[in-house]
Amino acid sequence: MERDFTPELAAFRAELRHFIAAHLPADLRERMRLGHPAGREDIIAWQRILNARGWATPSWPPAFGGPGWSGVQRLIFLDELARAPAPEPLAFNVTMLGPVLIAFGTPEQQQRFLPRAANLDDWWCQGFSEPGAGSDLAALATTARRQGDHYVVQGQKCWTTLAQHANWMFCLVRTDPAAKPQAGISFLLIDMASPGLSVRPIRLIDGSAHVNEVFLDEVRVPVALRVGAENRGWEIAKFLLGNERAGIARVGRTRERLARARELAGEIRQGGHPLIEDPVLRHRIAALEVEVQALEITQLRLVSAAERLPPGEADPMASVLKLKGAELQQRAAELLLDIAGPQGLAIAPDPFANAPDGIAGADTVPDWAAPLAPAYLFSRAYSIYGGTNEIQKSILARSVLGL
Amino acid sequence: MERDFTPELAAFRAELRHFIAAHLPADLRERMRLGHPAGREDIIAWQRILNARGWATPSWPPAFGGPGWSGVQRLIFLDELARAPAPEPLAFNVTMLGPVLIAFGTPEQQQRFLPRAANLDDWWCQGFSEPGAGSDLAALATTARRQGDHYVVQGQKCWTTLAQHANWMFCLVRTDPAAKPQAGISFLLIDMASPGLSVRPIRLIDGSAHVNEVFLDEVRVPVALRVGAENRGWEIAKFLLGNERAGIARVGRTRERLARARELAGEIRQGGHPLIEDPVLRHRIAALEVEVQALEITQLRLVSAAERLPPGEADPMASVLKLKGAELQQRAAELLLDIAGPQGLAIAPDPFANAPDGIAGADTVPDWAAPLAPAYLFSRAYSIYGGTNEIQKSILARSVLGL
Amino acid sequence: MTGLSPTEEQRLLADAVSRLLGDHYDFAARRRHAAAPEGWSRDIWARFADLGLLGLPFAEADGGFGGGGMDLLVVMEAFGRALVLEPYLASVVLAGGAVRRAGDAAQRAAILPRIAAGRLVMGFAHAEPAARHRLRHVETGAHRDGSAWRLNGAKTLVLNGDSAEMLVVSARLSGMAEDPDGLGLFLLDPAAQGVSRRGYTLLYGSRACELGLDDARADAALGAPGGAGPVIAQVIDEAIAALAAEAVGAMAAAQALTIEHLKTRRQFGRPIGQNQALQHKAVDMLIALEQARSMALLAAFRSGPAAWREVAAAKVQIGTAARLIGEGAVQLHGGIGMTEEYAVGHYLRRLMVIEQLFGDTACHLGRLAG
Amino acid sequence: MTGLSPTEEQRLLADAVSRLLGDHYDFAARRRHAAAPEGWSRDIWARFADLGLLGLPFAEADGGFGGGGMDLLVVMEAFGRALVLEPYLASVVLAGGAVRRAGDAAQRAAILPRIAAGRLVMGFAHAEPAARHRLRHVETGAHRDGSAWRLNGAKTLVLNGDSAEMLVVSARLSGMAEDPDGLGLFLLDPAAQGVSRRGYTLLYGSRACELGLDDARADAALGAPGGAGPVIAQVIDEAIAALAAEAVGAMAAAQALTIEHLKTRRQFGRPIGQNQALQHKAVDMLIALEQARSMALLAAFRSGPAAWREVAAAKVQIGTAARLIGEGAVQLHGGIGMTEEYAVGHYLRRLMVIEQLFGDTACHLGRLAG
Repeated sequence: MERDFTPELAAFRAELRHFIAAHLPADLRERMRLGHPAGREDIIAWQRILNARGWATPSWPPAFGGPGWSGVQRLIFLDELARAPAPEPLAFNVTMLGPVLIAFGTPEQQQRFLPRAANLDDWWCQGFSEPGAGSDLAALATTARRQGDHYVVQGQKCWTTLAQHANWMFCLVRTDPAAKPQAGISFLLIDMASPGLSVRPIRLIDGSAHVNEVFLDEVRVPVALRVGAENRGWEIAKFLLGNERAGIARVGRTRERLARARELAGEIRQGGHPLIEDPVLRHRIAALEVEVQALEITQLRLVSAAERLPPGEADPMASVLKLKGAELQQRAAELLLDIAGPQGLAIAPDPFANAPDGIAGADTVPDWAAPLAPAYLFSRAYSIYGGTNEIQKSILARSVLGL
Repeated sequence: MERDFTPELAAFRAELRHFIAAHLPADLRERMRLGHPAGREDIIAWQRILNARGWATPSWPPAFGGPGWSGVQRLIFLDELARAPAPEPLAFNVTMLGPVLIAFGTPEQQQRFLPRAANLDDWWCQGFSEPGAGSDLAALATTARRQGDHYVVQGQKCWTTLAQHANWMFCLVRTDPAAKPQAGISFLLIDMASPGLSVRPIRLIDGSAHVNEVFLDEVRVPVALRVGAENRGWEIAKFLLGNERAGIARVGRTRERLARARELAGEIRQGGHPLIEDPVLRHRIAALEVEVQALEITQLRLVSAAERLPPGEADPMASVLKLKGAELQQRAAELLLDIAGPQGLAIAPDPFANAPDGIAGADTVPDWAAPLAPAYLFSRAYSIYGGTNEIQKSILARSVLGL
Repeated sequence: MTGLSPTEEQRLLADAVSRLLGDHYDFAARRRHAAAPEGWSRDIWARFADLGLLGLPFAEADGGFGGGGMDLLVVMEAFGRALVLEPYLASVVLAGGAVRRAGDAAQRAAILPRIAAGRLVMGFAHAEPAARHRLRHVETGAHRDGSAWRLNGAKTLVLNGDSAEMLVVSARLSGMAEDPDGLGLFLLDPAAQGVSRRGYTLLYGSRACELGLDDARADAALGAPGGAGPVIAQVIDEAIAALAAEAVGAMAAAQALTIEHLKTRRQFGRPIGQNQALQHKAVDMLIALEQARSMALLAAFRSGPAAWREVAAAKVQIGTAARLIGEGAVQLHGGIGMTEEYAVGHYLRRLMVIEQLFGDTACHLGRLAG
Repeated sequence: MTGLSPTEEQRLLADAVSRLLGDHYDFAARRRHAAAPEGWSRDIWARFADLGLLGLPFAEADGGFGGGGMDLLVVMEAFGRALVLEPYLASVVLAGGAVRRAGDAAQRAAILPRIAAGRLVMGFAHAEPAARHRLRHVETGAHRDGSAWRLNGAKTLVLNGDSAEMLVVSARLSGMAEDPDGLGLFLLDPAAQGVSRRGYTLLYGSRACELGLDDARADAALGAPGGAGPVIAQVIDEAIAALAAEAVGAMAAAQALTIEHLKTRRQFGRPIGQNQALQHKAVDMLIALEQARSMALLAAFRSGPAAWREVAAAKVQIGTAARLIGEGAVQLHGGIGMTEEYAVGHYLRRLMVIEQLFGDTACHLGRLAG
């Protein structure tokens, strides 16, 4: 409780911690502690537990079933989940789609989709990126042409995370090819079971196959599943990307990984001595812990400040959290890789053959080491997705420093 | 001798080392070992000793009194001087002016100035930079208008190192104000005693006053003291700046500073224990030593490769030496600052009052500590002068990577 | 909301201090203050007293305002921006802190109101040459002499000690040099026999002295002699928190100068700030500044003996950021940044000094690494 | 001139190897080789034999070419560029190195020509799980059994050990685990009773195995049992020098892919390589590559038992550069760099593996720091 600056927040944290300890399945906790990502069923089960408690949708207004927490409370919630460790409520449903439907959706859309999103009865994925439009959404090429009360969608999405689990996708499409790049874009909800839609996994260097290409070949989407006005999708995308960016620092997760690093370094021996006896390693861990502590306060300051902004207005300083957060997650993953050492080098002959979630693992790799090299490799993406580090720096230079 | 790759080079190094050990004044060596820069009289006396041996002008052709060494031999010479430690032959005379006069000067200019430059009978300084033209020489504003057999020079130079000791300055001036920025520039030799010429020291943050502004107010310079054709000075400047850039890495000097750091860390105690017992400090020193060793080989490779280039053609890879050399010099200076610790914080009330060369020093600072904080502060200039790190990187990106 | 934001009172305090410094402490004025015989200005000191700054952390009963760490942070950050030379840390935070925490009621009543009114300038002599960065290493000895004490040893880096009118000196009554027990704090008249002082200027312009103690007579001890270890540790922690805030002010000012320079200095026909590489370097500095500010806040907010980890972590974060920002600011200024007459190099030097005071980055990181 | 430049013969060797790999080892071909049962191609191996690569470091009397460290560097650098999977390091450098240095004339004559001709693939089993990065930590025991030896223990990270037809195994005859004396090298038939192997794929695609030794019978020792410590150290040093060269090849290839990507990938209407920040990052990678190349050269040039410092320094420099270049190459590629089907991530993984083999960066830095 020593991390909160008022007694009320400390009590709030205690309540969360108590609930999580009582309800988080032990086997899930243990797998996450070792460094494995949570699986599909894990995520669903846990979100339903949270939803039953009213905590699955922290940022939604109470009228839509949210708990009515402040931004700082939401941070503490994420922090306690990371500490457990436990999965977060599925971001696609809760921090992306939900606020969009609440702000721009019709009452019908809200009634149909929000309760199911909260309970993870639907699993949503995000169809923004395309092969030619990574950080540059204006280059979007997927088209939707109107045919009566349907759109016919043609194109290709990529980097679609967890699309293999999803039954719905929210999606940007170009509805007016003649308009300027940022205009002429609309925001559609697409049933993944639609004829003409297919998903192909992209294998990543960590052995995972969690991101996908989604092909849309003459996919028919009812006009009633467009959110907001036609050709106003750019505005919705900006709103969505500006939402809840505080969580992107993932301070809690990094802190948990550092705790794990300390624990492992105390167990692993090299020539008879626990690694943690090495002063150089101890300095390295301590330096990271200091940076994480600082980022936690930085995040707290920025989230408090953001609460004073008009709704929908994004604080460009959130890029600081993204940048530093990515750096620290990467340094923690690198530390764990170095602690794993030679024992972390093996993978199963086909990492996709015998692990349901595509996790590398073979019985020649000890349980504690198996997820660490893949986690390091995946961590390289933290400074790429959601806008590369270089793009974040240019945003800060322009919008904060005025350069 | 363990650093040379052929027996001939090892024997050459031994000869140099023997000579330096026999002839370098002991008090000068000791002051340099503590980290003080050499003074004016030191530099003159030592260069004359080298000149008597035929070694003051390593890069000059034998016809002009040079020893006929290869580029690698010249590197070994610089390395042994740094190791001693001893001053290098004055760069303004030997690596800047000398080759320019040899390549572009008239026989009269060569006879008049080269022997005196070699023996440091004249002390030259370089008048290139101006307040508005630091890294951007094309913005040069100092003018020289022809009046009979004289030029009349009007303008201001800055960052003129050691101008306070110099009796001659080589200088870029604009002789054709109508020409394009790089054209219309000429290269003049100016007597510092000329009426209208005055020197004002610029105090730097390390307490030194070794760089100067030079004001030229209607200074008359005989046309016979122009080197090369009128309006062709840009070409000469490029030739001069491309010369002997290998030495800029200053590997030998950094190596000597690291040896000094090891020595000091063995002597200084903290709460009773020598600092060098700290494994974190030992790792830090070792990591720097590895980088310096690598840079020594990199330098050797680039200098050998440069010997195969046509004369006058500069290897853009020399920027690698400048960049990495500056970084390592700075890291060594920072290491020594940290080793000096709290005892390095004092300066004399007026650092210019009682130290002839402007060196900070007070009897509250131990002798071993006094030069270390000023050296750290001055080291910040290594990544600025001669083209900032950022400019060097852009040069490499363009000319080596083709970006 | 978070408990970390400044209160309305703190905002008013910040405004008042900034206004005072804006009016009387620009870079040219600072140069004049530095040239005064003591290296700082008695006139400015009186203004600080008038504003209530000199009694800020003292209890109201002791003539102060009962300010906490966050109030001190506001003041020190403003001092950092203006490169203030006056002995605030020495007299109010260190010596004043020792008196208010360890002194008895009579001592507090005799000393603190005079500090607060600007009529007494004090110094705090604790560091010793052989200790280097080991903060609890004390070799200076104390023994009883009737109702008084005799001190023998040498102290170093006594901040503004050359102009102090009374000194608080740490000395050992028993134990080995690093023993946490056996320490005392003594009130010493610097004019007493056996006391020698040698003043000097620190790299960035403020003053300090070395102190020789040759059977020097101290009339009084603060608190129970032998048990001063915890008070010394806490006073130093508060000083580190104050220095962290000062460093944040200095870094913010250096950063602001740098951004301004990037916008105005032109090269190759355009402002150098249009170079993406320089922009990104400035962003690295911005991030370091935000991280440092966070830890300065944390150190100021936490107080009490259990806070050593937060304070050490703040010193580490500040030290790391200070190098990155101090060096980066000079680099982005180019040649002009290397000159004595331009402010940015003064910030670098002030930050260097802060890093070396009360344990450097490596030392505090080592404490955290355990 | 400096003694460091390649000779004419080395240039021809480099050309020949590059041509062979260019013809038979592009990224698609490599994928096919990796899918073979042993994880590498016997066909390619025969081509290496034809080119004389498999006997390169052996004496002419042993059917080799008497090549030195610089010859090996040329070959390994080309292998690094092409991400070669074949057991060259295991069979030729490690096991072959042990035989040529420690074997008697009869052993050399029986083994080395067969390696050189591509008719015998060997492995080198030294590392143990409990040793982690401590290279001389050996717990596996050996004792005499008539004219033969019995081995007991476990080895790990036996490179290509699953396809080796003969193994060189280090084991201890006396002393504690870290004792430099008391070590022997034994020739082991992997089909012998008491030998178990469990193969696995390393992160970047090449193979290794764990080796269980349960009273396994080895018919012969290399050299005098008990005195193999120095030979083991030297063979490992040569392997590190070879890995350094391989790493330089891999880094150079990753860098080249990256520069190409910067020139061709367009975003916001122009090649991304026009971004100054990306240019400068690419330059940082270039500098790291040059520094790493220098140390790989030094390690290759120096040979003999006195070279451990140069070899350790090379491992440190290579490891540092590998992270910077491997990670930087992925970063500058963006999303595509994260995918299995694109080569750049394979270079990163190969570099990660090299860093962890025979002592990581921190371990060798620790040896140098003393």
